[in-house]
Amino acid sequence: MTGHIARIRNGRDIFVTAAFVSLIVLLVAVAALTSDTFLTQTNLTNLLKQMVTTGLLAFGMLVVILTGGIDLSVGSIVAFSGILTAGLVTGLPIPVAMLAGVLSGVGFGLINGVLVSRFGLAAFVVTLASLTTIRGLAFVYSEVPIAPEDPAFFTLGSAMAGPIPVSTLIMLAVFAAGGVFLTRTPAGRSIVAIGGNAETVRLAGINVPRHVTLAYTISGACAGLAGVILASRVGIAQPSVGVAFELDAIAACVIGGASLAGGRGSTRATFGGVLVLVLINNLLNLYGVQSFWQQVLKGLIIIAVILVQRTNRVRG
Amino acid sequence: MTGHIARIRNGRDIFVTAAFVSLIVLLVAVAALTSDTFLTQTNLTNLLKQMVTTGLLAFGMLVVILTGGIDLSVGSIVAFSGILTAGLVTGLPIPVAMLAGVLSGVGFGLINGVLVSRFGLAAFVVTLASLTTIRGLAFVYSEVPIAPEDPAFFTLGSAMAGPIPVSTLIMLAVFAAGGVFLTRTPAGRSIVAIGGNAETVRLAGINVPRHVTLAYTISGACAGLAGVILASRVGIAQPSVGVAFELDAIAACVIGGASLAGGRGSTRATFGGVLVLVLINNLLNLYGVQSFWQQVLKGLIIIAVILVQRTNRVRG
Amino acid sequence: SSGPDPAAPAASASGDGKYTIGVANFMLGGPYFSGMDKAIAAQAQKKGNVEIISTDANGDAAKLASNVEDLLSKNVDAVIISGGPLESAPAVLNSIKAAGKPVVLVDRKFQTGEYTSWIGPDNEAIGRQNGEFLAEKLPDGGKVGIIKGGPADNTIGSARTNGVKSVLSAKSNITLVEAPDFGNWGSDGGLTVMESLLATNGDLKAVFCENDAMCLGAQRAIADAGKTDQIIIAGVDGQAEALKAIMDGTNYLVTGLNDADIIGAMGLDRAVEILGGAQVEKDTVVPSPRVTKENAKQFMNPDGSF
Amino acid sequence: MSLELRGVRQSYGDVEVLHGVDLTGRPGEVLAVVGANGAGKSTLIRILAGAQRMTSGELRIDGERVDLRSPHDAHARGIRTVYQELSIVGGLSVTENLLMGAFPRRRGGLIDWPEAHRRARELLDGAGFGAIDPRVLAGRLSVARQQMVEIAKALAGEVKVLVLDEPSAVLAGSDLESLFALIRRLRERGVLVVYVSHRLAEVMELADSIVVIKDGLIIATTEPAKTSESELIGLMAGRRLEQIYPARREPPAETRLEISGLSRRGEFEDISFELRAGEIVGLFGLVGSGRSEMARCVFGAEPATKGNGAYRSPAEAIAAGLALVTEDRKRSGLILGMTVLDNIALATMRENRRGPLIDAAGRKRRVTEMIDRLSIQPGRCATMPVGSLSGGNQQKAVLAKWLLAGPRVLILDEPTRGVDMATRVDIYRMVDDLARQGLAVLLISSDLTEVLGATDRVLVMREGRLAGDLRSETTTEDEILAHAIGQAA
Ligand SMILES: Nc1ncnc2c1ncn2[C@@H]1O[C@H](COP(=O)(O)OP(=O)(O)OP(=O)(O)O)[C@@H](O)[C@H]1O
Ligand SMILES: Nc1ncnc2c1ncn2[C@@H]1O[C@H](COP(=O)(O)OP(=O)(O)OP(=O)(O)O)[C@@H](O)[C@H]1O
Ligand SMILES: O[C@@H]1[C@H](O)[C@H](O)CO[C@H]1O
Ligand SMILES: [Mg+2]
Ligand SMILES: [Mg+2]
Repeated sequence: MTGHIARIRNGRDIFVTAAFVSLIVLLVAVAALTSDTFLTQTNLTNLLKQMVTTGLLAFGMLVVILTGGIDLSVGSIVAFSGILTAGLVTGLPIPVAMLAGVLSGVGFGLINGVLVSRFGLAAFVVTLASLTTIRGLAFVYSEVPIAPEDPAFFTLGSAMAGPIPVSTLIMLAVFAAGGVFLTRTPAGRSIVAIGGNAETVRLAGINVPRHVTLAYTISGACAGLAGVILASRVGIAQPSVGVAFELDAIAACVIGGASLAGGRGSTRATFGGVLVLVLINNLLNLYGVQSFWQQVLKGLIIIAVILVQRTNRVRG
Repeated sequence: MTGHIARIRNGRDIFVTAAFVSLIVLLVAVAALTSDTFLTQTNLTNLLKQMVTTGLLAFGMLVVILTGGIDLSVGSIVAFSGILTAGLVTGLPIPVAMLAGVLSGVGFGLINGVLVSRFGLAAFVVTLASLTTIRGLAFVYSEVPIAPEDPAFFTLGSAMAGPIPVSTLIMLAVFAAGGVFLTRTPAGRSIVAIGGNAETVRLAGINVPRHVTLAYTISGACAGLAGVILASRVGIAQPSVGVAFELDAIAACVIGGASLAGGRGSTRATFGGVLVLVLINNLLNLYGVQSFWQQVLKGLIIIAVILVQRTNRVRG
Repeated sequence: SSGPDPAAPAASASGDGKYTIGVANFMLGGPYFSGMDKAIAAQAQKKGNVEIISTDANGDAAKLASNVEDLLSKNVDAVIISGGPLESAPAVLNSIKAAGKPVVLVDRKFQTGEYTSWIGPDNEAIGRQNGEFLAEKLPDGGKVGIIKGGPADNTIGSARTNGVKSVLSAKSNITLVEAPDFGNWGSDGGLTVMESLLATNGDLKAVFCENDAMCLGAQRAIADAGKTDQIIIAGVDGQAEALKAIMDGTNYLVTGLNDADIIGAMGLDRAVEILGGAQVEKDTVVPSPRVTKENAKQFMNPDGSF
Repeated sequence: MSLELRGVRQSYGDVEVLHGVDLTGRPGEVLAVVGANGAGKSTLIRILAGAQRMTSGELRIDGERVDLRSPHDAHARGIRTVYQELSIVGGLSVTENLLMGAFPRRRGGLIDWPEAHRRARELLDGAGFGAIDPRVLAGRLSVARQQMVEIAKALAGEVKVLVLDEPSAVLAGSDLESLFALIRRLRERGVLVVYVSHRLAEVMELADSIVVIKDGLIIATTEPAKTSESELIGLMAGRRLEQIYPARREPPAETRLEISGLSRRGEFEDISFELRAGEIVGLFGLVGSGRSEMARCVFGAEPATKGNGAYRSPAEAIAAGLALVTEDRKRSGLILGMTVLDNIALATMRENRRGPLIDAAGRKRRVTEMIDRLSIQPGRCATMPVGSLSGGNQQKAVLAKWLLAGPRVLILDEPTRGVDMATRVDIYRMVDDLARQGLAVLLISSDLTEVLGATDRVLVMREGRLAGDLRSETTTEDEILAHAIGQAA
């Protein structure tokens, strides 16, 4: 009577992952076969570096999306944390300045979280409003780009650990720790559960607003970290960076199968989503596709990817 | 036993509207009392013109949001329809070219709708992808801006009907017709109902995919119209216009109390949301607030507005 | 060219000897544009009798139109438009004309529509100048990368690139490589585009970016790839950080001056002159001297906002 | 009109859940379908409603073979369905819910609202549910009222077959009687009523014929006169159920929960009672009498406006040893998309940790033990989404979650709603075991028989106030009901 259900459920997760992994493998294979450059050390390093920002933002976004929310403010936080860090570097030791950058993200995330969870405001508008406000604050802090003199400022963004950029390792560590957090800690499970049914969670004696706030704080922290890394990588912090970064982050989550209604999504699949996006960009560049044709194709490929994802989910 | 439940529906609507109307009245009063310029004919005309784009996009967005979806592609459609119209003006009579612009919006909306409703893809990613693709197509159509020579091209965007801009009248007509559509036609009610519970609507024998498609098509049509009016207003069509327009449109809906989960939202309140946004911008300008501080304040005011909205809803 | 003209103050429209000048920025969110806005305000301050009302359309063309109408409703004496990435706004220019006010364009010369006066760079010339510099520096030829700001409807950028190309494509030993994607005029974009460019063309000898901000990002990418000694950099603008890099003797060798401070100040002066009844030149091309290690110091303005 | 199913098979994916069902219904007949949770009743009904196309087999209407392609098809042929799951759109008015897809229009195509409200009024009155105001937002109605709207909705237009999937699960008292009266009127008009219910008493009272479905096959067709409740239960469960309600326990011991003067504005007033260890106390009342609200308030889910004894938050209540199994498991008992494991472990996540991490192995062991102890089916369901279990097993999963927390006071709000008889008996037995181990149990129920049979004491609420406190051994169903409707001597 119920045997088939077991299969459907287990089947579903496995199928999605399998289809998804094959999709990524396919992309990589196509890339490797059709472009001489793809497998070069430089290009692979590029790929690894280019996934850092989207990766960090996507993980934070996933946590928020799991609660059934959304965080549109991450791009502005990237800008603020970067410019703050660069501004503080003149007076403070670099690690302290960088910590301050990350903490500014934590602070903004906290405010987003409190507004959403304690005041019961719609996440979309709260974070849209804070997108605007934080962007304004970044410009108020400094209208002009800030380029710290000390070359040590570049280290975080450009140092390599063997063939792998340190910043990529940090992003991977965030994903690994995040995976453990979401699947193996009470707080992480609570966050996932809240997106599934907040009332049930509340009645289980779990403090829902606190966990929702935590989710936004994590997203803010990830954005803060991304901002610091980006500023260090570029060597110059600009108040204007990060516009529309939230869109790629959200896209990565959804391509990875996360549901914007909350309660469904995995770190691994989200990481896959990040990979897909970065690969698409990389491929279109390697082929030298003209910028606006890149846009045309990128949109079409994303649709194709989620169509494949969906077909497999239904079949499985 | 049921007395207290009775007519809460009508009551609630009135309460929200009352709080909301007082908010708008308050904004207007503050503006009128603190700025000499606010009540001048020129400024009021200006206000009326400023609300056209956001207004048109917000109405289309509302229809989509009511189904529980979202349309991120409207800004790109604005760009495409504008450049297409300007491009066609050389060969075709202006009204025909403009119609073509609107129809391009209809076409894109139709595609969005089919992808969402027939293929069951997540609206956020579908329209995010089409945002990218349509933007690319606008550039493919013309990399350079197109400025039609014929001054008649400017008419739609600059003509006045007495003290009121024609473009504003068009927008108001869309809202009026849209209000009737959503509250008084079976198709409109079906769209609202779908956002409430699509399965129930399906079981009632209503074609859900068709209505969802219709919603996106309406949004596309509004965006197409907005693009034509914008090009006419500025006198030139540029493939890069309209970036992030979707955000204000969504904000207007939510400020007006629409639920992004679908099924709740009204044209009147959405129009109020548009008014609030436009008033905020106008006031900050009249006070000569510096641009970046404007952004800071705009976000904060939006949060304040939805806090007021929420408090009243809870009380009401 | 016509430099600033401290001519005797003329009677203002309001008759109190004071002018109000409206500034319509299309998009302040970029160092060049906010620098321009500040420079205009600073110059007005210097004049003493000019009040500035500055607006920002945040990249929305319709809002620019409204802002201009706002300014007209405040009865400003003249309008300065810093049009940024906007290519033109004929209807807006029409409404200013209808109000009988002069309009001065700074930086961006609108393609269509009537304006009173324009002050800005000759972008094609800046490009050519960069091209010539690179040709000098690469006597043995080699690959030259080009990083564009985008989007495709941006004529300022394409004029610069065309200028570079017109010189370098004539050199048989030089190969041009245009990056397929845009750097969006920012350092972060310059960095990623350069990274991709290096992956496909590791043997570049030089790179030209349509502005300094992108060059600064590209410079980091080149440094990260360990190719600082191999690739030289040429930019446009004279952004403070770029001037510094040039002065410091890095591989950032040249930029074509396109100083927001200068253009902004001149724009304000021009508006005041017009209000004073002076007959002015319609289009004023601000010279764009080639800035290298030798002369960079003299363009470094510690009080400048760009 | 007569309806005939021949050899109906239904598969979901590669699993068949109906294995060739034959069924005949005649005009003017009440045909009851009974069976355990997951037997296939709702599947059968979805097929009749055109909401699900059968994998193979045929449907004949008045002897003629028809193919129902959509709910619309079924509707057009006069087949109307009230589904097991409430499908009201809360954000729309009752009128709109009633007339969805069939609005009266004026010239020009616009909806004629006054006429629509009038028709809605007519429908409600016709169904005997005149107390419902058609202009109200449907979401504002109690679950019972929403169910009545659903039923009225099915009656729009010409009805030849009315299919009701557990319509009475959320109804009680006079509401239930209105429904029975309606069904009898329809039968007299020659309508075929297909009626699914787990409440065998009402099946015996209403039905003309009864079919028993088990594991996707019809295993018996009978009539009330020729069978008994216990025989039906035996057929459904595949085993004999000797006794439904366990025997009485020892007298209760110390007080575990003491509530005094508890009030919450607009919902209930001045409630005082106590629960003792080892005691099962029933709480009866008509739907809407405020029982659930009171229980939620005691548990700290909603603040009280006055009175003592209630907790300030669920966390505090849980820490004090309370557990609340809410009446609506979908809305507040389960996270349907998460696994059985996650759901059962939800309330005890913090207690079972190794350092900062959840003790995964220990958790799995404890949950598996609980699955075995409550015999949640299928037995190895820990990693399945809880939403894929049948209703009764979902209910057990909620129970398991709370039992894992080791409560001292257990509040059960309608724990047997929609649960088949065999599973109910399991639940009664379990609750009884718990009481024997010293738990205090408050059992909220709208089922009089259950309230009387499974408890030691019965509290009765009426319009938000406590209206009676009766000993189960000495009271009667009539006496309890009299207190509930305010006609106690
Ligand atoms: N959409 C579906 N996909 C897969 N299996 C399903 C689906 N719907 C129902 N089933 C399975 O079909 C079987 C019959 O389910 P059905 O809902 O018809 O039972 P029921 O007799 O109505 O039970 P209950 O008394 O609990 O309502 C169950 O094993 C159920 O899990
Ligand atoms: N959504 C609602 N809005 C307003 N009042 C409501 C709502 N739901 C219930 N009520 C009112 O609250 C009171 C108690 O509600 P409720 O129906 O839950 O009581 P109950 O005795 O637990 O009945 P049930 O058996 O349905 O759980 C009633 O007066 C009811 O009319
Ligand atoms: O001329 C300016 C600058 O070069 C700037 O860097 C980008 O925008 C252009 O309009
Ligand atoms: Mg069922
Ligand atoms: Mg209840």
